[in-house]
Amino acid sequence: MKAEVEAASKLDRQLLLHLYRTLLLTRAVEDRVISLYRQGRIVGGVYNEYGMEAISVGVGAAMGPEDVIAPSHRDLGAILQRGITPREIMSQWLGKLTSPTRARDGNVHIGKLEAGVLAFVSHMGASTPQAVGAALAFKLRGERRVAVASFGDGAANTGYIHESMNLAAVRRLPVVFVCNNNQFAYSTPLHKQLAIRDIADRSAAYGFPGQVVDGNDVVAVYLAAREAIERAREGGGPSLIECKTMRMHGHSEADRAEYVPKELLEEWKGKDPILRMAGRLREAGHLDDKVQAELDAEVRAVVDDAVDHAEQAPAPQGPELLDDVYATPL
Amino acid sequence: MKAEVEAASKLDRQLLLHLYRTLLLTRAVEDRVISLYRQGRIVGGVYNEYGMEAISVGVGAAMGPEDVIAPSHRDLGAILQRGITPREIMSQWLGKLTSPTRARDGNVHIGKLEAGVLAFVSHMGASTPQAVGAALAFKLRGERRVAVASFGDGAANTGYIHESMNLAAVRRLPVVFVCNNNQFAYSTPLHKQLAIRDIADRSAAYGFPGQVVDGNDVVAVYLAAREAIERAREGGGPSLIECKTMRMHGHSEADRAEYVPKELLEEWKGKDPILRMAGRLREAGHLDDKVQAELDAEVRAVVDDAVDHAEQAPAPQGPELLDDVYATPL
Amino acid sequence: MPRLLYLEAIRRALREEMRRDPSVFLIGEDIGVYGGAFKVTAGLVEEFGEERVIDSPLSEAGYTGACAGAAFMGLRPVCEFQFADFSSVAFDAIINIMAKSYWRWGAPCPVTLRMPYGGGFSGGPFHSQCPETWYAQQNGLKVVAPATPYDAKGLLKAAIRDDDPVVYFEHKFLYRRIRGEVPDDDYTVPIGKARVAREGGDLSLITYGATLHTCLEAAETLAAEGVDAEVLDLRTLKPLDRSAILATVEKTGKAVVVYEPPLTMGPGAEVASVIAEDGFEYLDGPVMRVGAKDSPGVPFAPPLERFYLPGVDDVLAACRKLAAY
Amino acid sequence: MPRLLYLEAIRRALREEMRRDPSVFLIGEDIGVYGGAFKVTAGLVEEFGEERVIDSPLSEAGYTGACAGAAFMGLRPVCEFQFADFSSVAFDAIINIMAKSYWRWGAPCPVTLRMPYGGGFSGGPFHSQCPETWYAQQNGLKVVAPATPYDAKGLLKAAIRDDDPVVYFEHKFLYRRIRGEVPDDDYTVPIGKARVAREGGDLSLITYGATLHTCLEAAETLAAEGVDAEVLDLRTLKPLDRSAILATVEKTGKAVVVYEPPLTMGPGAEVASVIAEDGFEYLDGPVMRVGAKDSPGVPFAPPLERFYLPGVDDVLAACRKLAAY
Ligand SMILES: Cc1ncc(C[n+]2csc(CCOP(=O)(O)OP(=O)(O)O)c2C)c(N)n1
Ligand SMILES: Cc1ncc(C[n+]2csc(CCOP(=O)(O)OP(=O)(O)O)c2C)c(N)n1
Ligand SMILES: [Mg+2]
Ligand SMILES: [Mg+2]
Repeated sequence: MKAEVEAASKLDRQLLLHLYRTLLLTRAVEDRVISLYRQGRIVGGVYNEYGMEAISVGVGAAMGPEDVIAPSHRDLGAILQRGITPREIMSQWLGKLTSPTRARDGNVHIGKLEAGVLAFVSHMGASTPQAVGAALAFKLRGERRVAVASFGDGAANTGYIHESMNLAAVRRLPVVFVCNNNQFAYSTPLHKQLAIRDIADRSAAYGFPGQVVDGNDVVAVYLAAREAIERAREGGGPSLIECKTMRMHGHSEADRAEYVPKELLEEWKGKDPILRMAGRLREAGHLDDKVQAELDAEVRAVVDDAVDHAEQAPAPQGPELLDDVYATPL
Repeated sequence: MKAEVEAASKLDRQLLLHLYRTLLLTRAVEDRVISLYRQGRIVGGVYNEYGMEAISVGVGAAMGPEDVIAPSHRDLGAILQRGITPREIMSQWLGKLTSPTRARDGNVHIGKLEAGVLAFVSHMGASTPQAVGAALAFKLRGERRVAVASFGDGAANTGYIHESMNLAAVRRLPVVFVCNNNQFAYSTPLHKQLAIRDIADRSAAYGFPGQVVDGNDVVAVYLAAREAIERAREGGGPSLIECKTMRMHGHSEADRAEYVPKELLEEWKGKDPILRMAGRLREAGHLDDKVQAELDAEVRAVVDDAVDHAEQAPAPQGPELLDDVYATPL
Repeated sequence: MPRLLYLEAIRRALREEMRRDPSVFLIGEDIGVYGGAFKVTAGLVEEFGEERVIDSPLSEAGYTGACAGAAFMGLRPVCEFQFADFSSVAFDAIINIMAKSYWRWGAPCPVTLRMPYGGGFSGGPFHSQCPETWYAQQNGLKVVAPATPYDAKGLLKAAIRDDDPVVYFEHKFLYRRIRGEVPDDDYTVPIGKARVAREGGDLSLITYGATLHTCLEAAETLAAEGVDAEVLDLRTLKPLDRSAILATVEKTGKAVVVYEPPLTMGPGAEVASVIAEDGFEYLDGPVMRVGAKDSPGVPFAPPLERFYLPGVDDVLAACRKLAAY
Repeated sequence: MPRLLYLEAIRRALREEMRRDPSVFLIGEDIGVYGGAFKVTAGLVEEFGEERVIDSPLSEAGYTGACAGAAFMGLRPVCEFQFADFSSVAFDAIINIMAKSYWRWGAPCPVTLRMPYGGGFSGGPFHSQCPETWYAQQNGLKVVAPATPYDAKGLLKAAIRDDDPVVYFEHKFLYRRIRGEVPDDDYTVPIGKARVAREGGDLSLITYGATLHTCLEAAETLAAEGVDAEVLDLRTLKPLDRSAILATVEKTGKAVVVYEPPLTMGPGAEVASVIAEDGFEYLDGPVMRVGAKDSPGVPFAPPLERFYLPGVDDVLAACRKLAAY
């Protein structure tokens, strides 16, 4: 805790409270989606980043306004900071026309060009070359923008990731690779997925820096991401950050995850990123019961509004399906 | 030269002469194919391993009779040692029915199950998972056999290689990855292909050993391959050998390779693997003018016979194309 | 005879073939302890162990390519894609390594590629696709798509025993929705043979997979309207059973081809072409097709997906038009 | 007006578009100093520099996916495959990332995918394929296949300016074999519009790409035999110009669809199906198809490849049969 407090103290109160508030909002959206799911009001399956929120919150906070992210399916915390609203997110879960994908796609497949969020493609690894391509565009045009590619420990083993990292390295592109290592890929534990300890070490295979970060420490993630993003922005090329964490829910909410050892969950429960950040803020005098209550109320109001909005939003009829198929109609 | 002579002295005369003879035969086949090509008698394009023969000869010699190789397009020296005859090889170049692919495929796309040679697929990287799968079969059946996967410095950057190496590592399969780094992938020099010095270092990304070998030293290649193959055979899992060499001809014989710096070629001409091996054998007293002349004559006779055979072999008519489309006909 | 779910029939086939032949093994993601995303392989790792029920790393191109190598060494891999959609990253391995090997260099490649496919459950654009066309266009492959539990078991056993790469399309929507009689014995359904699922004389509905059930339902409604539809279940998409297709058209003179992929360039285009060329003289009307809407993806929200998928009403509309021709 | 090789027309289009629009860049293997395996891009890196003519590492899936990302940021990548065959490893990036993006989340993906394709030069199974079917079945893509130097330039310029992903099939056999008039000016050929390449009243040959020339040659022979064939050059395979197809069949009553991929499930199956459904009443005979032989691969040796490819004789045989119908 000592080192954490010290690292945190380098950041100003406003930023720390922003991180904390975003953690709370992310968790609140997740909690609400899960309860709606249990009520049968969600369309399709539910995926979340329960217990892993520090990663996407920390990374999202470190990004500049013009930067771009190709998120994984567990990156709500980043998406929320890029101007995609809780209303849009809830509309997406409910399959409404007001969602960024206009009900054509669902759940975590959110993208919006103006927000710098490239819509997630289910195929593991397939989002990463898109971030590399965005970085290529930034470099070609001489823009000081950075692309972030986020993916899991399972996705790390796809050919896409290898080709993307190598291409980024050869052309020294401004891209930051963030691997959220949550110890499972669906039911598959790490040791069946790869035979090394740290995925961060793979950066050496391409010739750029890699580092391991405590993925449940939002400040540590933020600081590592900020450094990597700034390096990239200054022409220092790509880097890889591996955030160690644990997937606390099933792969989806339909998955009871009986394959996960109980003790492992117990152990990681104690590392919950939100409780940790709260403790730290209290220690530093930035948080007390009153502020906490205000934040809770604020976050609840935002989520309530988002759900109301989404529930009242129009659902598709059917024939809209064939509108806007081509960007250049014939 | 000292270290080389010492390494060589660990091998017996018969093995050394086998390596040398195979180098000569490989070069002789290449030379003949090139001259036939210039005469317009070859069907399609011509690819060879001119100046790189030590790699495939060394690797092929280290393999056991039951082992399997998924060769690259520059692995004639290995193929020749696996019971695919010069006659078959020449038939392949001339598009005759006596070729292993019965004129359906050509040039370096040679494969034969009984010989443990998996036919090369043009798509760079695509041969490698096949070797991994063969190794998987060996392990599943408890056989003491090893699979060798061979590929170039360009192919190393395909997703197939990443996925193959990782899968082999996770399941500790008996497979040896051999990368022939000849400094070019078609016209693309190494620094546009990857941003690290040694491809061998990539083995650390998967958790198995990797080493760099002088790819123009047939004894060094042989010893490294033998060690890696025996380790795999004993259950020690995969490893990677990077053989540093230089492509001395164009990508194909139609490529004048003007993009290759003249000095680079000059430098590597002095490292010709055949001349080097000859010098070493002479130094050790295994080779003199008489033996050299005998070997030359022997090799020439084999190649003459192969070309005669191939020229007289039947060409396809056309309709055979549709024979044997399915292994289980309907 | 036990009445099994479509999904159970698939599991039976796997278990029986693995017991029969030690060279059969399974590879895919989460197929071991977890039993697969749809629980098709539940219980198999317990019986056959981790060497024969392999949880692969997330690497479809790699493990599909590895299946080819294992098959060349004489094994019979059953390669599972968690969703057929994800086989797009293994497309090269299937069409270039597997499909061409026997023809090209005489190496049989007895791999069964299990493809859970199809829509109807709000899976969205990347979990609902019908990639039959990707594979049915590639010679050297065999492509099957059972519509009933009986065929699901019999075709899977035939696929595993076949010495060629067989792409086996199992429809996710049918997994737990269709129950049928499945003998306990060791039977196979021949690859390449269609089946008349309903006899009729007025027009022919030619289909496969989940839309077989759509067609059978439509046929009942048509019967009430006095139109007697024959329903042909293709069962195999490659090679097509041309003689069965031509026979039903000869009988009825009218054909509607029904399939779940988007209409344009769907697998039924080949069926319609065969009829238009070799069955032309039998025809009493246009060869009609009913497929999904021509959208770039299968949509997520239920109203969109209902609009997208070919339904009983779409089949009825085509049949009524054709019957009145 | 200069008479250019097909290949030169492509290069002109690239150069003109790169001069016109700084957001156009090229990426592929060996396209810079080397000028590409076929020298199509020769001279371009000298003019536009290494940031706009990018020699990629050997990673088709990666750089194709990267093209999508660059396109989302507003660039117009022209993505070269050294041979169309190799796009099989980028299949996922094309059909799942690119084809669905605008429809799915409103992000235009203006990528041009250059596909040197086709056989006829002993390239063997992995350097001669015609993968039109892989892409023409995917909605959201546009697919073009010019047969003349004029169209090669005009369609490439149209493709680069189009805000959708366009798969551009350039036939390798035509590169240096076909010369034709190509205006120096800035013109485009509209995507989605077929062209009557030869007027005729007795039957319609419907084709595209290299087989246009086969059909034109066959039409001359037929003319001498008193059969007046119309030849329709589709130019675009997705979306098909249905009205042009139906118009020529309405005119002649007889159709032969000719294409270079294997017959079964080839792109002409869709053409034949359109005719069999919407042109049925015009038909005076079966809708015939001529394609390559149904072999798993394009064979290497010349006698096999001659047997494999659809030739003038094959087209003539079909036409004579149909004309006599
Ligand atoms: C190419 C591909 N194969 C399979 C899947 C099915 N699938 C979805 S998520 C997942 C596991 C992903 O694991 P990881 O990358 O570690 O991410 P996590 O879910 O743990 O965040 C799998 C196998 C997929 N989406 N894409
Ligand atoms: C997937 C794929 N893309 C492109 C090519 C075309 N191509 C053939 S060989 C080659 C270069 C291969 O370089 P490397 O792997 O270093 O092998 P080398 O030829 O140097 O031995 C290329 C680009 C191919 N065969 N496969
Ligand atoms: Mg994970
Ligand atoms: Mg090389």
